[in-house]
Amino acid sequence: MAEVIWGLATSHVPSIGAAMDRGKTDDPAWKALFDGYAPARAWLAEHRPDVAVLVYNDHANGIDLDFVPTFGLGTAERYEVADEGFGRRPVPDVLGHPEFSFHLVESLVDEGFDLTVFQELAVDHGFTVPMSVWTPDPGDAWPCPVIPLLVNVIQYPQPTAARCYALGQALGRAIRSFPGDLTVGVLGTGGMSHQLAGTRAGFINPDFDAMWMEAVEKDPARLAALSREELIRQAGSEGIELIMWLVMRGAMDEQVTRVHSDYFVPASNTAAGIALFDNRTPTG
Amino acid sequence: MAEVIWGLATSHVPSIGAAMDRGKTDDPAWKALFDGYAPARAWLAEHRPDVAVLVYNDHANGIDLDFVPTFGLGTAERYEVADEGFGRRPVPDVLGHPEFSFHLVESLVDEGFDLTVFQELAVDHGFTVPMSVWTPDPGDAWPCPVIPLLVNVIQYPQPTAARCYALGQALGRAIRSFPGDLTVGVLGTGGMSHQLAGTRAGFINPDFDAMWMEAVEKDPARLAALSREELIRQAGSEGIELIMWLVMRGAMDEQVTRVHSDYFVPASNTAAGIALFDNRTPTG
Amino acid sequence: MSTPTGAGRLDLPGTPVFDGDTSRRGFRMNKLFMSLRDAAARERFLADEAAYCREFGLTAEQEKAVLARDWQAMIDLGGSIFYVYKLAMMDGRSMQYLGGVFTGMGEDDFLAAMRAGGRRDG
Amino acid sequence: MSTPTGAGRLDLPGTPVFDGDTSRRGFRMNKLFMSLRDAAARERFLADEAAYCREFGLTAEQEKAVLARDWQAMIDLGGSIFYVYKLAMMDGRSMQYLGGVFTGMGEDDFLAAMRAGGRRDG
Ligand SMILES: [Fe+3]
Ligand SMILES: [Fe+3]
Repeated sequence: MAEVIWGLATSHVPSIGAAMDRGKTDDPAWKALFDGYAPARAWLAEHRPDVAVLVYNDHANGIDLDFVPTFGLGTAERYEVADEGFGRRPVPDVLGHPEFSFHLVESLVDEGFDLTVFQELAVDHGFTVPMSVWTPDPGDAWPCPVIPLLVNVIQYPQPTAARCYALGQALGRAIRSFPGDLTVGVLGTGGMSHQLAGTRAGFINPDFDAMWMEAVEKDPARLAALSREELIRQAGSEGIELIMWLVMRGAMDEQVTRVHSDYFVPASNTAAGIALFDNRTPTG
Repeated sequence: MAEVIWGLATSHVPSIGAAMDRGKTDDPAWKALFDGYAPARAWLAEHRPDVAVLVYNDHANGIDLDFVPTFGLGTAERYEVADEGFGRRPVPDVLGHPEFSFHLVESLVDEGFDLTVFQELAVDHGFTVPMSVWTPDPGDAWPCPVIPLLVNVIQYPQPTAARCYALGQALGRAIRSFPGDLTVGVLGTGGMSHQLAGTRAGFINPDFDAMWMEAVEKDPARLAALSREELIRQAGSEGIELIMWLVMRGAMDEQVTRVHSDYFVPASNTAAGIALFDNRTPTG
Repeated sequence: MSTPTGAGRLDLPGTPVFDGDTSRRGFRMNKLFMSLRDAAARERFLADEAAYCREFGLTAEQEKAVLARDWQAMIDLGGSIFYVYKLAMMDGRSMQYLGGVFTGMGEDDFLAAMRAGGRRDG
Repeated sequence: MSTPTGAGRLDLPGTPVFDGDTSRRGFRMNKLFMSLRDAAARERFLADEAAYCREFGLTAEQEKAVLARDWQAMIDLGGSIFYVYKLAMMDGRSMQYLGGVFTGMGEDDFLAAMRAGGRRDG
């Protein structure tokens, strides 16, 4: 069986990737954010999984509004890095793991999750920025194959927080039932509080973010009970992305060990958060 | 509230549409099939709904294998009839009902059905043949707006029969919760037993089809319990399409009144079936 | 529409919600914005913006908003911020610039507010 | 693959199951078949079938199967019957013709069997 060894929650703000690509990580506007990543990156470098699942949303780069899947899962051998308009990020393409993908698809569809299966998909900053948060200097290749799990957070109605948490729990069961010994990392991306348009643009809610950061570790069911409207009210219209953290959290055990977390405002117009959880049974 | 007034199950074999488009419905090979449609068509002509939902699958015309949605729902104002290679069928485009679609999407996503929402979709014979079975001479327009509900039946793993039946039940609740007085027809399409490829090509299972025809009226839960493997074994690799009848059936009341049904072999390589159910409470 | 659907039922002041109906209204305009990821498309757009808008089937109001860079109107007419932003990027505008427009604060004050920890409700 | 996935776990003799792995193997070939819905594409295909196959990135085996109209091989190499059928239609072949090929019965006997109520197992 395969085993989830860690879960990483992180914002996926494009400017975080841009700051790295342009060598600005030591600039005053950015240094504190990247310093806050360092302990997580160090731990992750010591705990490389065999495969990862990355939960994210696309931002009008890999897919369009012709069709909006609530949940999508990739089964490709390779995912190209999208050109979002001004050249692709200087990072490697993503290698997939079709066999593992097919297993996940079958398990999840059997459990009544109505996935859209992608055989071809270009991944945008929603995917590559978390990869860079995890692995700042990938060289020619990312540390392991990674499977994209797309969530619709752009077009209302998004899946409910409860549905995302349930998907995560089913994902955990699917991973554990894989007939092969693999270690697995799971990334949940997006958030934290932010709103890009409307007179409330620039809205940040540090109290809500602090509550979320605490509860995602200890009481995710509480977060899963939040309605769409409540999430948009409390976290901003784009802060609803936080539902993707619940997919990651659902795939982990009830008890997890927090390795590191940090919070930073602003990354572009967003409150950026990182939280890394160890899912291995503590040996005492 | 809106109300499901009838449910129609019918095969969607392309040659049925071709026989109509070419005026061959009186040919010896076809006459019995079309005679079998007559009572259903006469009843349907007397019971025109305000809107219909048509459950079908695409056959490499409206969508490709780049992405395969388990369930898709259209929200467009108009659905073009696809050109499947040799000119589009001489039938009208389909008008949609966006407001009703948005209501269905929101209700179904709230209930945990992970729809893919289509704003643009060309509909193929899987859709237009059932429209022609219902309405042989539409003139310039079909009898009412129709909303496409796509089901993946082509690429394994298809949704389970149980999931399709559950979707239908949720669809029924969604329809009934619409804030407006509308009468609704629901069409489930595909089947009956058939297999197109492999040494078992040409396989037809009249015993299974007869069981299905009876149970879809009186004991749909029995059909919902069938596994994918059992469905393919009993109904053939393409006969698994019958799961789409369960979406229609789920949207109706527990007790329905059979108006008419018929069974015919072969339409092309397929056992063709039709079953029409009245969902209005019998007035006694 | 006589019956409230989707986000029409949400009560979220100052917060546009990109729901199905909005997405339908903005569909062609958002397609135009997405096309601007391609350098050749940007050139064609800049050579004759009005013709490019007509090619994509924008409404007159949408065309006017795009030509005037009326960012608020683009949102009101069905633009998704993630799509609208592609036009802004082409113009060399940042998300902070757009925030300055949407809030009426102007870019500098908006940026200062973000650096001070972001804006609060009320 | 060392571990059975998807349809590998199904035991259905004589019944190809178009699962994810099959779909992956046949992806480019199925794309080619889908392209044949367009009259101009059919013309280009017929003018130089091998070149058209290479343009779509078919494997050598797939190209050989397409050129030879080896319908069984197309299915074995990842073709979906709904896609393969688009090539057959272009050639003026019916689903009964294909049934005759897949079963080894030939078209006439296959058609007769269908008219007699279809084939049974075993
Ligand atoms: Fe995002
Ligand atoms: Fe079909």
